[in-house]
Amino acid sequence: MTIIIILVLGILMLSSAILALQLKDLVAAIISAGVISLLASVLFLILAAPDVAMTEAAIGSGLTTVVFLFTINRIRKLKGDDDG
Amino acid sequence: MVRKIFLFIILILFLYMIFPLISEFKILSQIPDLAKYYLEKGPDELGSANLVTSVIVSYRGLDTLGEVTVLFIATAGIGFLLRKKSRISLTPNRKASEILRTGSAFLLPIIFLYGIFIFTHGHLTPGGGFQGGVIIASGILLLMLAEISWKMNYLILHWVESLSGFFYVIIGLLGIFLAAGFLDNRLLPLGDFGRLFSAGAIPFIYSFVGLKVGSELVGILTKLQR
Amino acid sequence: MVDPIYIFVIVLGLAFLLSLFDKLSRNLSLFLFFLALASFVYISGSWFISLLSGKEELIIFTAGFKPPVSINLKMGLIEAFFTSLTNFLGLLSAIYLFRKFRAEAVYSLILYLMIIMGINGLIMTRDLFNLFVFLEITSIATYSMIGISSDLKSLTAGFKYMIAGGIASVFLLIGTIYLYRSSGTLNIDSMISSVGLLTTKTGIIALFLVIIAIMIELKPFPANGWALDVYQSVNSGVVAIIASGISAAMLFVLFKLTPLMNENLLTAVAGIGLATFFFSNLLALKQENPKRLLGYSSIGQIGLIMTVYVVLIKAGFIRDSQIVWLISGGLFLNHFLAKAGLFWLAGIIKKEKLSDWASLRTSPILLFAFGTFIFALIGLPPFPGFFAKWQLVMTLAAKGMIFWIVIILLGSFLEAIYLLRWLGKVLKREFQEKFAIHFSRILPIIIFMLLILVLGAYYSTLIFAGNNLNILYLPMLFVFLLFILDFLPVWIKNTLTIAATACYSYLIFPQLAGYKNIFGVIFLIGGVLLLIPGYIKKGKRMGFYPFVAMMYAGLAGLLISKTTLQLFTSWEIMTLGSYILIIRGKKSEPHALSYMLFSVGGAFAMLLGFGLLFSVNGNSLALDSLANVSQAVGTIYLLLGLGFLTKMASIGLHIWLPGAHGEAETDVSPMVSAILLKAGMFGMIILMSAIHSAKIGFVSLPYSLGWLGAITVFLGNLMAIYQEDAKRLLAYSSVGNLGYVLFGLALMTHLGWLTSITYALNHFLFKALLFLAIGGVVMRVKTKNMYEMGGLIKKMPLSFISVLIGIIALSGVPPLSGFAGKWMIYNVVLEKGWYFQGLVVIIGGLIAFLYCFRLIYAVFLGQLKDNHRQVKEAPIALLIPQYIMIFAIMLFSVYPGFILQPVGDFLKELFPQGALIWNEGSAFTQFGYWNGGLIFMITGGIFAIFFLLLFFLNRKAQKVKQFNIVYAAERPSRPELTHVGYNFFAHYKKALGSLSQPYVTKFWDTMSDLFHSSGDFVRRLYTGNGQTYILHILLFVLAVYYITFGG
Amino acid sequence: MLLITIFGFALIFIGIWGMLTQKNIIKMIIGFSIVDTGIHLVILSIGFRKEGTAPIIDATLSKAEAVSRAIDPIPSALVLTAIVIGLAVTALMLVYAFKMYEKKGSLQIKDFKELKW
Repeated sequence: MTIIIILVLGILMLSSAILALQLKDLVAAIISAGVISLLASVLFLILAAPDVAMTEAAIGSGLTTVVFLFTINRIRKLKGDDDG
Repeated sequence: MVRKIFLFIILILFLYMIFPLISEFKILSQIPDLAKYYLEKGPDELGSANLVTSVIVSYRGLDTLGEVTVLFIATAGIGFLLRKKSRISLTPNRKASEILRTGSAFLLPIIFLYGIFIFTHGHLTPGGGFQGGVIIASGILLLMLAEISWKMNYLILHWVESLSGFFYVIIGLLGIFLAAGFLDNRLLPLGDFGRLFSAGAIPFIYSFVGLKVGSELVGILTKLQR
Repeated sequence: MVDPIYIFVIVLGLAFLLSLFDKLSRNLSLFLFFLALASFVYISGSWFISLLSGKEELIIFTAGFKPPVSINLKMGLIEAFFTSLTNFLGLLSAIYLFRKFRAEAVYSLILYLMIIMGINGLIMTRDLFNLFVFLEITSIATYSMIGISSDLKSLTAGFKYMIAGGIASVFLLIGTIYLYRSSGTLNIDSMISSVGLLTTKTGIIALFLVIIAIMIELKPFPANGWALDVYQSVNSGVVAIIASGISAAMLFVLFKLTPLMNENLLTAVAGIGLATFFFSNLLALKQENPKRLLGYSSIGQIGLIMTVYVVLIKAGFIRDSQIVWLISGGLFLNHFLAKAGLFWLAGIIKKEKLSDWASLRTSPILLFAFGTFIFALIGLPPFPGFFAKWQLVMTLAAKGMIFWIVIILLGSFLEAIYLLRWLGKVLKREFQEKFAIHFSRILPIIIFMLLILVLGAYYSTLIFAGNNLNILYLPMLFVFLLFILDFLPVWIKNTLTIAATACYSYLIFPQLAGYKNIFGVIFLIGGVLLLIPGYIKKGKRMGFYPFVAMMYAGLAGLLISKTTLQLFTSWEIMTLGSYILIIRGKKSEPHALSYMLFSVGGAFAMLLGFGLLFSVNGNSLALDSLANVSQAVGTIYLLLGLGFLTKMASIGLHIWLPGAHGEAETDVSPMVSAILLKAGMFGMIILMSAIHSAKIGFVSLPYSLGWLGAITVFLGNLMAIYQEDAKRLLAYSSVGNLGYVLFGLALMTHLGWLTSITYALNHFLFKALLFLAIGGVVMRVKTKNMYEMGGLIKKMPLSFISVLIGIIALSGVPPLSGFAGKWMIYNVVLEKGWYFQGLVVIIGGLIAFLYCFRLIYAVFLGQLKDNHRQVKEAPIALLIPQYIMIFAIMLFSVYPGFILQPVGDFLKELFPQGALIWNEGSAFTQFGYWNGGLIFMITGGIFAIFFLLLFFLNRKAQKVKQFNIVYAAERPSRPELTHVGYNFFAHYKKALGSLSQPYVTKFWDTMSDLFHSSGDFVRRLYTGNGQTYILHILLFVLAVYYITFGG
Repeated sequence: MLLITIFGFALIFIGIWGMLTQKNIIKMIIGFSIVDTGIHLVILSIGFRKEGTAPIIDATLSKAEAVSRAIDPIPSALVLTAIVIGLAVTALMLVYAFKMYEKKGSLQIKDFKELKW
């Protein structure tokens, strides 16, 4: 049973990784990369490491994504200034 | 295209190189002696129910101090790199929705309390300073996104960040005088196993770590946002 | 003794609070910052001192548990050494950055402290994962600190650095976790004790990944493009920390992990280091940006240290043994101090081109520091790098690891090329603007300069393999004194130097015997004589006397050396001094460079030769052991000979000479020509008197030397006749003259050697005489071209007499001493039966007439040029030594036995057969006899008769006026065409042209082009694209893995 | 759990592929964070044991049972550290990317070749 869950999660993870690299839209790519961490944190739970799972979920998928988005936001504002 | 094929070959060669790491893989039925030591002696030596916590805070406490430091350096580094006023206009694009604003005002205390719970119970339940810190930071993030007219009090943030870090080091230092070494948590009595105030200094260390990590993460976010 | 854990406590406690303090006052935070840095120096320094005096090393158990349960740190002697150095560097670089820190945000202080703490952690920790944490602390703080100058270049460099560091971390993490899995521990000591567990495939790969990650941090070729960018663009104070501090820490980490490595991995590390050393230096050849150049050099040096350490361990030395630390520690200290100093200098000069560094000349102290660092890097004495390299070569040679020595020396040579090119530009190029000098920026440079000098002194006084250099202490002390007194006017320093040289010769003459007496006369008494012209100079003549003294010190050292180390050290000191003398000439930059490159190349050949000698002769450094060589005789002979012949400028190795001697200052030309060339001869005598015959294959080396000498005579003289430049003519003539010397020695007979040695003394006399006289003329008429002179006999009669005597002695016609040499040569050629070579020599001698008489008629006879009407005789300080030499030549001509007899007596020990038989001032050989006094009188008589005839019969000669020439209604288009001496031997060129083509020059030019262009080609690898650099790293890892483990 | 190790390595490879092929700096950094996640998976999968439980002593795991049932706590501790460090590096890289964009107005890695040879 766990094997199947792991397989499903893993394949989802890999496909979102590929998606994160292939997507043209940066925001979508970043979200997709965040999903990887989220899925990974589920795998951590399966590996009986709740501490790590919590951290990965909070930092890997949460904060890292926010940091990415904030940066993109800054860059876009800069771009907007240049255009204007 | 040629380049991609070339890169692909390189990765294949890498795969071949690390293949034994996978092929020689056996799930450990026997875990290493060192791990056994932690599992067997850890609860009694340090009095923490969460053994990951006892490894993080005490046995490998220097790593954790280093880790907090890395985050601190990153905060300082980001502040340093972004020290010059950038050309960005700081006016918000649009007002946050009413729901988000009231919702976050309502949620904030709960999130904070939860964060504090996590890092004070790090020796008993999963989680600890880092997780608690991140939760607190996410609370403040919510605040930032909601654009509530609550001027973030940077001074408080600053004091919390500086002092929590400082006290963490002080507790570590006290370990030298009151216990067997730097970052030894046994400078306080271990107390009753499984209680909130037990496991020596671990709850205190983790509280400071939590505050420190939380304020550092908030620092990173605000610096990026500004 | 303060527990080193307080370094971390202080940094963290302070760093966390620093921004609060900063809100109170910037001065307070700066004060605390420097206090903290100083306390680290104190903590680590006090540990170093007490550990040196035998205190037990300290293990810090964090959390109060013994390893492997918890992380421990170690403060042993080596840790204390590295932390002391890096903390001191940290303090100094902070002082250097003081003005920046005062202006910048408080973050800069915090980040800086963190870098220093990270370095300390890297050095002290004994836990692999903790190592990773400290590596990240150091790296992240450095990435951030790079932002101190927020221009685009340093930003991109920082980003590339991050990417490379990120990749390295990936390898390190994967490796660490699998090492944990294989060995069950993260503690390095536990891993070492259970190294057997690492023999599984997993263990091997894991270890490989860890090591390769650390290698990447050490910037191996070719995975180091990012590092070069960082070195080039980032603020100098920070780069000094990266290049010296962080590299030191990473090197130490690598050393720490060597006990885990198996033979394969050790070889891989050594190979990577060697390749990095060689290629970095090759690629640097074409570099024009100073900081990037330093980057290449840094990377190369780190590679070298890495190789040396690992190779020594592979050779079976114990890790902590003295020899390993003397060698790798010496190289390391050399690099550490010099590179930090140079990077700091780069921050002061702030120039993007090597030649713009010429503005350094406005600050003598910084110029001195620059020279110190450059010479230290090249590995000249008395710097630690020299002794380390010497010891390295001896040690490796004794272990038979010749391949490593050859590549290391080749790489060092490439490094010398670009460093010397840079130094030359600094010393000679024009500069526009000065630079701002701030005390805080100069202080660190001066401290490191002093430190490297002190270390040099320490290394020189060290009892090195039962051998010490006390023979050089006294003269070098005087050199040092002259550096300090360099602000005095020239006449005081000149008098001081003359007095010191005279005293020193008085001191060492009793120790000399045999042929060494002759060389003592040439080197020391000749040295004094040739210092006298120095009085013509006005002002201070900064940077001249210390180097003259250095050259003399080296020459004197040669005379009294008993061991190969003494000889080699003296040799290098002499080279260093003479290089600076030569480069003082106005147009000397390229010539001094080629002189120095040939010297360094020759010296490396000698070094290898001495290494071989050391290994085949039972690890003996005694110079006498040269006579007992039984193995590798030919190779040793060839290598040492190559070194000595370079200084003798034999054909093929001569191309540096004409420029170097021709362009030198008036009083330097005679020194380098008349004295310095004899050093090479001195070496050849030592070599040939110990090894009488040597063969490589079927080729007899003395026989080849005979041909080499003969051809040198012929071609040297041939090239001299075409010169229009009087000083170059003399320079080329020296090539030919030294050819005689070589030919004589190569004969390996009593008479041959007698000729050679006496000819050497003769050459000293007439060449010094000619250079002084011609130098005086050049000084007065302000041109060196002979066609711009003429008719100077009336203006400078005393100089005319000098030149006349000089050329008679040179061309070997009776009655002067040169003839004695010729006569003996003919005898010995007959005796030996070397007819063909003899013929070439004789023809060469005839050619000498051709250029000799040009010196007379083109310069002194003919029409006086209009602009020379006001010319005065040469200054008295130039004339005095000339007439002393004339007197000596006369004396030697009339009483040749005065010199010939004692030398002959000495030579009887070496060659009992074929000595001259003396009878009442006549010398007999099997072919005839010769009496110097008689010849002098007869020739003098004939001369007098003809002179009187001329005087009486030719009284009515008409004086030719300036315009008494008829040019068929044509005006000469160029002024030189009016000079009859212009291009005088052009018609010979048609016949003999092919012989005087600059084949040799072309050969060396091609060699140089080959290296430069291949370096230029390979460096295009560094495209500047950060992504390509990732690819380089990955390819590097793959290549190393598959080469090391064969897939 | 071999499967998770394999997934971890697969992520690492995808991430490196991304770092090598993506032209956009932000995308390269995404690649880097994918590699990070992959490493965390690999590390943690190393410490797992069959039927292992979390090393937290509570109602379901007594002190005595811990040795025989709980997983190795060390990899967990290491991953925790690695995650935080990863965040720090990623954030710093992003700030660099921003600064570079600010200076040059481009996010293409190939546009930053002022320094070479």
